[in-house]
Amino acid sequence: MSEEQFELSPMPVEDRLAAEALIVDVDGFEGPLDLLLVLSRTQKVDLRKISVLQLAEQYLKFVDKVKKLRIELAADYLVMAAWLAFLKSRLLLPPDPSDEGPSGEELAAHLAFQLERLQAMRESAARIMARDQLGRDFFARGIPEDVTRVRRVTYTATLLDLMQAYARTRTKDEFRPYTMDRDRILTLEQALDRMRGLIGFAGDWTDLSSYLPEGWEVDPAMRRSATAATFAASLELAKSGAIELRQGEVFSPIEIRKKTHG
Amino acid sequence: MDEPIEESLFEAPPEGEQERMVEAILFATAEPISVAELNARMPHGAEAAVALETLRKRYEGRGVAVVKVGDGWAMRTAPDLGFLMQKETFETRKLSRAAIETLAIVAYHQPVTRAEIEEIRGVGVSRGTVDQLLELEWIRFGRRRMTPGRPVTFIVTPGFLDHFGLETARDLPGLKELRASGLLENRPPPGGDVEDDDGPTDDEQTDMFDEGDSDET
Amino acid sequence: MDEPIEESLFEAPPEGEQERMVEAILFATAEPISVAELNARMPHGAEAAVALETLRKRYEGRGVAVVKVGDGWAMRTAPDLGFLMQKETFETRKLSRAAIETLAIVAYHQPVTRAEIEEIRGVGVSRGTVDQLLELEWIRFGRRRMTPGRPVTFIVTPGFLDHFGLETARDLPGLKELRASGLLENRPPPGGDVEDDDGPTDDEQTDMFDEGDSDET
Repeated sequence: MSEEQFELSPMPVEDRLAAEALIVDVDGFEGPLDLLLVLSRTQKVDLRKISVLQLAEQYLKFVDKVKKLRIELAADYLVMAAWLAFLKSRLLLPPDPSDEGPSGEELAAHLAFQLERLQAMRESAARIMARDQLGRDFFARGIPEDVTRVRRVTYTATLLDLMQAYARTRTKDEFRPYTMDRDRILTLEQALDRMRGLIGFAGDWTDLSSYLPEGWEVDPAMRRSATAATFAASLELAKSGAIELRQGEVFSPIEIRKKTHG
Repeated sequence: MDEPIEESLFEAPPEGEQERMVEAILFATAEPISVAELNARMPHGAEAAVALETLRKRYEGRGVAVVKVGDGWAMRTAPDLGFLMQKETFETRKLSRAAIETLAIVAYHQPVTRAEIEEIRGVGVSRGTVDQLLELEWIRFGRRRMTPGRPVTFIVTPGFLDHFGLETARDLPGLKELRASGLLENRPPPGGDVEDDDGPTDDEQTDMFDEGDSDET
Repeated sequence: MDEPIEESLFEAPPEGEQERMVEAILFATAEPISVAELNARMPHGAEAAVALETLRKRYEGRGVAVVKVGDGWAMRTAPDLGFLMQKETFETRKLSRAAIETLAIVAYHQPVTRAEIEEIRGVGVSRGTVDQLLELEWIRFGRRRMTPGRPVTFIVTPGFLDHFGLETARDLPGLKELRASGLLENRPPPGGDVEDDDGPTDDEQTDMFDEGDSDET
């Protein structure tokens, strides 16, 4: 059935057996490229000097043979067969100057490159796996000692935290309902009143957000209002020379402190 | 791979090689290993005991040591380097609300008993909170109160003053100032209020601070 | 325990001591450990890199060796003594041919997308194959490719280097020859295909390869 093939590349017995085994093994191939690589070995030349035309013919014959044996071939094998048939015609026919696509030689060169690359990766994989391996040829420490993690925590609090905490405990009874009763908008006047009283204790740079009134920090809407009002109030106070403002960079916390005179 | 073993049927490996072998085995084994077991693993004719002794000497004064553990031998980090097996991480955290409130009450009311702190806060004060403040060395024990039960009192420490940039606890703004500043809402508590009883008046408070100060000297 | 660390703010420990310390830390740890981490664990002022070099020389020809793995350092038994360790050997799951080839492709072509792996192998890469390699921690996700679809890329890990005794990915067998022969180039099929878009240019790839190493710091 494959006399033609024999004419093309006379095969010794073992190669013929191998070719027959190919058919039986068709599911064992990892796709058309893998099959092409196996077929190319029958050419017994360096992959760089491979005849793609010959390879295309080998592949097409193989596919024919498999079809005759009524073995179902996966679609990608058939796609490759169609493509190789196209390539074969390109390689055989003289180039058509009106044709814009890549030439047969270019396509063939790329296929050869793909085969060579796949082969190179297979060899590299084998070389990697042949290396000495951890846990097989060389070993890590059998009794690793645990590293204990010592966590050192520093606690911080500012004077303002302290005062607010005290105020919170001293005003607990009346304080909560007081803020709850309030409208959820903090006015500039309210913020200004509050800041004027507090600023006396702000000798150091303090984050503006710590001046938000108690109970306004959590609810986003209230927090927004309080932040805006407090910020506006701090601008007022800066304008009147009572405080200084600073901000390290865009979007970083705004800090204020009492302006020292003299 | 089998070769060295087969060879060894005829000749034991040189001593230097035996020492390397013991070294590799001790390093890689998960448990201390006995001399008998070492011999069993090494090529025929090897004498693990001898190699072991050379190896032990070689590691004397090094960062690891060959030590006997029960019937077996193992390699261990030199005891004086144990501190290297720690990884320190530093974290800065805000004091918890309970802790900062307790601290504030001690600062404003010192010397103050735990019962008084609880009364002012209106909730119990956990042992952990007090311990944390003691550990931070922001509060310490003051004199015992001369009342039934002789409860201990707490006062703030020089470390506290230092952290908060205060010269004395008296520099803390008083209630009046807090009120004026809006931190303390100036609204008289509704009639016959508990707080008047358990909190000292401003005057009382000043007295207490004096006491606190003299305590610390 | 704090003392050695505090003292060291003024003076680094003598070189011999530093070597002992590096020895102890490397001995105690199964995973490779970076110079930065060594320095962090050692007293202030110590220079692990210098001590490492002395230590590496000291262990030359011994049963265990100081080896470089990516940006880390580790101690490993000498490969020629593997035969003594049969007891320690545990059977690694047999990798499929697809997995081994995929691993090699990631190693030599990293960072590489799944589409590129499939293009090289000429077949689809199953999810299980990639998962197996991820699970072994031999490959991991790299940066996304800045091409349409922003596909993820795969790169090999320090664990891969450690397992196969490679200092860096540049030490992969035959890497130079493969590069020289152009087999690691991403060569688009003639006729301008879609694949043009998701393949990196050669320059990018080479950069990323080198960067991959420094990435591991």
